[in-house]
Amino acid sequence: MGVREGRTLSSADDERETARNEILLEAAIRKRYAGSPGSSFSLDVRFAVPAGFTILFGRSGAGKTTTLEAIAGLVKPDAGKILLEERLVYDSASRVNVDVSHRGVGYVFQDSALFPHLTVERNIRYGLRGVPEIERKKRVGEILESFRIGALALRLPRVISAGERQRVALARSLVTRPDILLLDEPLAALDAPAKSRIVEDLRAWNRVRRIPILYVTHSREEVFALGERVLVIERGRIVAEGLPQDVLEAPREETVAQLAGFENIFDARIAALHEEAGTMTCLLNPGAIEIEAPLARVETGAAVRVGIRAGDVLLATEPPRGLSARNVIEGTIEAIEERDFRVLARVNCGATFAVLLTPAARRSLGLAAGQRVWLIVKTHSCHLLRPAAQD
Amino acid sequence: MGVREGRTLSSADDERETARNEILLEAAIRKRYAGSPGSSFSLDVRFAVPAGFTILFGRSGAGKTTTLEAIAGLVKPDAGKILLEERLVYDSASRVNVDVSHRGVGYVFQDSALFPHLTVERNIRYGLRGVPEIERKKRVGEILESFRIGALALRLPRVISAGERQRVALARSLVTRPDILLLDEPLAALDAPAKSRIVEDLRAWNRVRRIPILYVTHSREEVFALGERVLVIERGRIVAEGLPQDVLEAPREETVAQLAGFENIFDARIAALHEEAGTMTCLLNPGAIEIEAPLARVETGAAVRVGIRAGDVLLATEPPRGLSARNVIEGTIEAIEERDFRVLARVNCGATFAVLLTPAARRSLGLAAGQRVWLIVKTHSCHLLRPAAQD
Amino acid sequence: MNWQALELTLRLSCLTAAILIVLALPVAYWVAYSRRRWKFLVQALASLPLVMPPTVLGFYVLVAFGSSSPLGRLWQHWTGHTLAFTFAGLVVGSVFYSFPFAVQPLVNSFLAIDPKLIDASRVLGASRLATFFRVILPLSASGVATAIALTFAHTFGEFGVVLMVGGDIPGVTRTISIDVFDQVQAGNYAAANVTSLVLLAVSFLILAAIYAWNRRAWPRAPWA
Amino acid sequence: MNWQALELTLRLSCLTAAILIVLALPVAYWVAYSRRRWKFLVQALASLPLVMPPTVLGFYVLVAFGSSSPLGRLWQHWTGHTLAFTFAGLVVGSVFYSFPFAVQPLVNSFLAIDPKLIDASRVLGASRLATFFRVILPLSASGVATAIALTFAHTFGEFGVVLMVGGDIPGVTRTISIDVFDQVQAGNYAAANVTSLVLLAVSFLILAAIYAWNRRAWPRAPWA
Amino acid sequence: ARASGQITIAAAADLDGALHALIGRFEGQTGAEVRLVLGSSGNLTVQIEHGAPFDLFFSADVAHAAKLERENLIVPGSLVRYAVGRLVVYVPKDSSLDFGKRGLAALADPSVRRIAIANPRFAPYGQAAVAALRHANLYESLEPRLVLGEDVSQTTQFVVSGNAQAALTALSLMFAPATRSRGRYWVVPQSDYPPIEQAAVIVGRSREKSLAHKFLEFIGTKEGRAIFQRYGFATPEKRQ
Ligand SMILES: Nc1ncnc2c1ncn2[C@@H]1O[C@H](COP(=O)(O)OP(=O)(O)OP(=O)(O)O)[C@@H](O)[C@H]1O
Ligand SMILES: Nc1ncnc2c1ncn2[C@@H]1O[C@H](COP(=O)(O)OP(=O)(O)OP(=O)(O)O)[C@@H](O)[C@H]1O
Ligand SMILES: [Mg+2]
Ligand SMILES: [Mg+2]
Repeated sequence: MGVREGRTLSSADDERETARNEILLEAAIRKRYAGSPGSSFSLDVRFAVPAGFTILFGRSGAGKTTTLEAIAGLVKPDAGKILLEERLVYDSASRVNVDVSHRGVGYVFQDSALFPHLTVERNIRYGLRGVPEIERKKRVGEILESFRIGALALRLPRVISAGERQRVALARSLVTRPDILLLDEPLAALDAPAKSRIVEDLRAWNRVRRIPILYVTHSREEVFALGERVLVIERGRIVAEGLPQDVLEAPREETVAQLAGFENIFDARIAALHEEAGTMTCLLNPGAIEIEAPLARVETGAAVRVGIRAGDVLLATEPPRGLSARNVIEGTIEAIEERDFRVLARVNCGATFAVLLTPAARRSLGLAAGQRVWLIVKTHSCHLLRPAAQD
Repeated sequence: MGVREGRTLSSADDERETARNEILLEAAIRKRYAGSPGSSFSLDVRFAVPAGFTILFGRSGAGKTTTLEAIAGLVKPDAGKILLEERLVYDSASRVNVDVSHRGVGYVFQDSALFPHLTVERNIRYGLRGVPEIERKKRVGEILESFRIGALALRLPRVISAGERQRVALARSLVTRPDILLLDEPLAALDAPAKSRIVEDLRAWNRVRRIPILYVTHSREEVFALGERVLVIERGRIVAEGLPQDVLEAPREETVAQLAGFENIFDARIAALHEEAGTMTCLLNPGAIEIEAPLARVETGAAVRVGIRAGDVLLATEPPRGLSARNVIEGTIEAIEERDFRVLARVNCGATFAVLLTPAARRSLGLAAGQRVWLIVKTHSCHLLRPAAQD
Repeated sequence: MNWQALELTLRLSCLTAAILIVLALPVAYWVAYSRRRWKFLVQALASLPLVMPPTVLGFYVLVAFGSSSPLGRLWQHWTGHTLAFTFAGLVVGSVFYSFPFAVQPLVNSFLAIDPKLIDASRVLGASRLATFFRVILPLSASGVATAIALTFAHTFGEFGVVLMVGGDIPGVTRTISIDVFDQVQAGNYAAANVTSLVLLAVSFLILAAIYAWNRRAWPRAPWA
Repeated sequence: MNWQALELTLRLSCLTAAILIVLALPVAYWVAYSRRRWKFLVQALASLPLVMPPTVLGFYVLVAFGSSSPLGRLWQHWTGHTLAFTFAGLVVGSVFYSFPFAVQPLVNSFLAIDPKLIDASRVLGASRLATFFRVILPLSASGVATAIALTFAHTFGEFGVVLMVGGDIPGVTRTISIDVFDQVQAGNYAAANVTSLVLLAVSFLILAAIYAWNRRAWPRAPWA
Repeated sequence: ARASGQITIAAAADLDGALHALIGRFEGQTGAEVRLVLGSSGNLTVQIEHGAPFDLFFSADVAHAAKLERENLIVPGSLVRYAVGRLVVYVPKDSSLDFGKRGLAALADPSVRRIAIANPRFAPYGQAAVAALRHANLYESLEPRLVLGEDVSQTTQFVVSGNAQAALTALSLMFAPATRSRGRYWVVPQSDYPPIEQAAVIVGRSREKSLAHKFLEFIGTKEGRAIFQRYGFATPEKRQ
């Protein structure tokens, strides 16, 4: 404790570096939900979390909530071990199982789980039992203010909106200053301005506190806005782990690729390996397109899948000259549409590529369907993917 | 009814055109939530909805859920009138108030509200009471399949994940083939792939059905993916209405602008009006930057606010030549960061501009902080905004 | 051991519990979902049969059913005998007396149901009645079980009303509770003990069955 | 009108209801939240006092209190007199007899609480006990009200056990229910009617107050 | 069998033993079937007033029978005094009280903390008990120790269960095995209290009046009286 208090006095950047290396949450969890009709589900994860934001990212039903519940002590794992700040809170081997209320965990549930009989203010005060009244008043007042829910203070949860409830739930957890924070899609019901305000608050808050925050989300925007690290979970297993850009921009797993929005995923066959150049040639789809990708441990002739982000594809209206990019593919715009300030063009080059542009670029190039264009893809934008598990 | 059945046989595009003009839901609703401690809330909206998707967009607590509940008949308005397919279902003047169960409304609640004592399959069958068993089996089977929840068919809602619950709730409403569909953030708990799959399903489904779908969301992506029309609601009032691109890309209201993600909003003063050119000159911020904007009904010297989308700003590393764009502003890159496959640059030109780029563009231009750049903003990308109501 | 009395008592208890559930469901529904401000008065009224000493209550029921009351005479006119001193009379008296135990658990269960679920059912086109049978009632399983268990047990052990209204006629109105009472009165403690044990055993089995069934009904508790 | 008996009865009923709530809360908590598979047996057991005819139950209580039982001798050793024929004895007998009415409504209310709320409380650092008092109990208001109303009313009208255990001593054990019973036995129907009316009126007021209080407790119903 | 009708007898609880014996004999002799319903005289009277299907009513006193007669609910002239109850003091087996020597005064012993009597407000044995205590000049001093039972059975149970140290109750109850095994009794002299006369009537609504008459006649026979005597009743004095 003393160490962490001291650390808040040092400069934020220094601190982040040291904190990065200090693992504050370590978990190995196995849990099986069997016996339910239909398929059964089994969770088997092992990960370490330093101070700061760690995003738990994965599709619906992947086991994110179950993981958080096990850490909080709400669900008992079948086997495993959980350490919070070097304190053993669960260990199936030595039969340690620290009670939920003593784990010092802040938890925001996927449904807000506010106490229906208490006003918003009393909900927020709930966890401040031992805190002196003056301090308590101050903390509650501050958080009501910063989450813009002061006007709701005397209302019951029943008569506020869903987004308001979510803010109250988040405030209720934060106000207790937990040692670790588990957030299960805490902003799913919030609009963009409210979301970014709260995200900003959370970041600022954690710059001072430096506790580990495990944050579940589906939203890629939130991953990049918050995430210092990402854990990708799929069917109960951690399938990728690392910095957001490493994990989501260069995914090895096709499922991660889908989650991360690899709009272009092609079946491919390795045509040649160029050891000296560090590249290899892949034939996409029926063999119509030849692509240079970074060299990988595969055999010539192997069937692979290649993912390319739509945003990594450059588009030109004339054949480009004097470019470093090895892959230039000619094609025709099949369709072009604007979506959420981004322009998505579908270009047929034998296979159909999705290409992402800014509206400004579209206008300056005067792009329209039917137009002849050239796609430019850098070698390092081509990602070899392991095939997805059967769905 | 006969008319709609016949329509499904005509070509999808023709049909969309005719349906556009046919208003299938008309509502004027006044409702006041008074007496609650803190501020009170009053809703006063009037709108008409044709077949197809209409997005109800607005920040948390704006009154979206209340609006849907009034249409469904779950909340009784204080005054107003609601017509569904030319049938009067509520009218305070003539004291008409058709019972919920007879309004033919499909409603997906913000929290899924599944029946906890029924399996997933029985939840979905719930609304199919009068349907013959063979038909019922078929429909339930189809929707289980298309929402990928077949494996959960025999489970109770308690033992499935939040995203799974949301899919079941959506399936339960759709399977009854309602005459109007009210969806309150039905995809908030879903990951991107599941979301886009279901969005695709919904669009396909509605191409055949052509019923009005009122869809509440905070997500701009969903607005553009689904919306044929958008209603923006703010503090209980409809503040904007129209096509997604018109409303969200050329917003008149600053709140809409914020919701729509106008990253650049500046205080400005009108310096000159150029009637013949259809433009006017605005001085942004302390007067450091001069901008040409489309002519509007304002006086010279008036204080206004100007919004520019980050995606509309072009960035060049050399002073551009021979361009139609009137606004070219020189500046320095303060910061540049990648977020969710988009590159956000902050450029200081006296005021700070946010500029959105593709990662590919960033790389090809070799952009980095400290670099000298030129911003290019088309006249029609500058939007005059009414100031936001006090928050 | 008077098996005839036991059989009679079982018949009475089951019949009473069955009738009470049917009667109490609409009353409880009204109490739970009505918006009247004075409904708490109805709740209090529905509890009143409890506060009368059973024999006194039995006395008034007897007066109401007897040959000198209009009701009693009407019944006599139809059936040829008074309602008092018949099995039907016992049923009526027991139903009246155990009424509060049936209503209140149901009211509580109804109130505990998330109103959103009722909304969901109505929006899916279900009428109020269908919603009641398909959502409210299944979700009130524990209230129904409690109502059945309490009314069953209460009628099983009921004594004062039955004694007054029934008149202790063997095979017609002599229930097991009266039988064991008679045995105690006569100083046959050994016989009374045997009867009491059988009585306890039988009701224990039935109550356990009711609660076990309830446990099997969809479990809402965290451990299930 | 025997006001002394009325006052005695009120005292007895309030005390019994108060004791029962205190006793029933932990039992109901256990029944609601235990993971034992056999807990339905405990539930059935807790309902058993109901199935015994009250006078017979009273007789057994009397035997258990008497000088030939260990319990009776222990009590006599401490206090110098038997538990029977004292106000304390009445309280014990009534508590035992009305036990089922206190437990079951509480169990139902506890089970109706969303387990997520209990999790939320625990995660916020509240102990099991604090969670019980700050979340479970307030959310069980209607169960508590029902438990109080039923035990109060049941004790108010209780007769068989009181008659057996109390010995009808004026000012000590002669409750209003015994008083009105005596009046009926003695053929003083007019006096019995007056007493019955007062009894009904007083209990109606108290029950109405309980239910009105419950209505004011946070309303969960859709109309509130 | 010589099936010849069925009657239902409603009788005060203290007649349990005696009537069982009588009915056994009567059924054997006539082939009729007799059902016996026991209860307190007060309850049974109320029930007869409201149409209970009883043929005969054996009250534990004369008053209740006379009340029914006044209300014209009985067969005129059918009221007979069939027995006289006897009051006893019943104490636990290990009691050291010596009634033989000291009579009722033995109850004044401080070891007797509770004395059970039937409720004198309506129970004839209760009234007799009060009279006997007054006669012995004990009522004033013992009143604080009195506890009241609803009827003689309950009064007896107070002693059987060990809660009262003495009970003034009916001799007719002293023949049940449990009562006998747990205590002993002393018969209070008949001169100490007014006689507890008990009367029977034929209910006016009876459909088996002749059989009911036959039963009443049977208890008046020598055999009937002997049975009553055996169960602790005195024979009523003839008075007309
Ligand atoms: N109590 C339970 N019993 C059986 N299966 C369960 C239980 N709880 C969850 N599951 C299953 O385990 C899987 C993982 O559930 P979990 O709630 O952890 O998913 P999630 O990743 O949080 O999904 P979402 O994003 O939809 O909330 C799901 O397939 C779910 O159906
Ligand atoms: N029953 C009620 N009584 C009083 N106020 C209410 C009630 N229901 C909602 N409100 C208030 O009315 C406003 C609008 O609520 P509503 O639920 O319609 O918002 P919303 O637009 O759906 O928000 P969100 O996106 O957060 O779900 C909110 O400020 C809320 O606090
Ligand atoms: Mg989840
Ligand atoms: Mg809402």
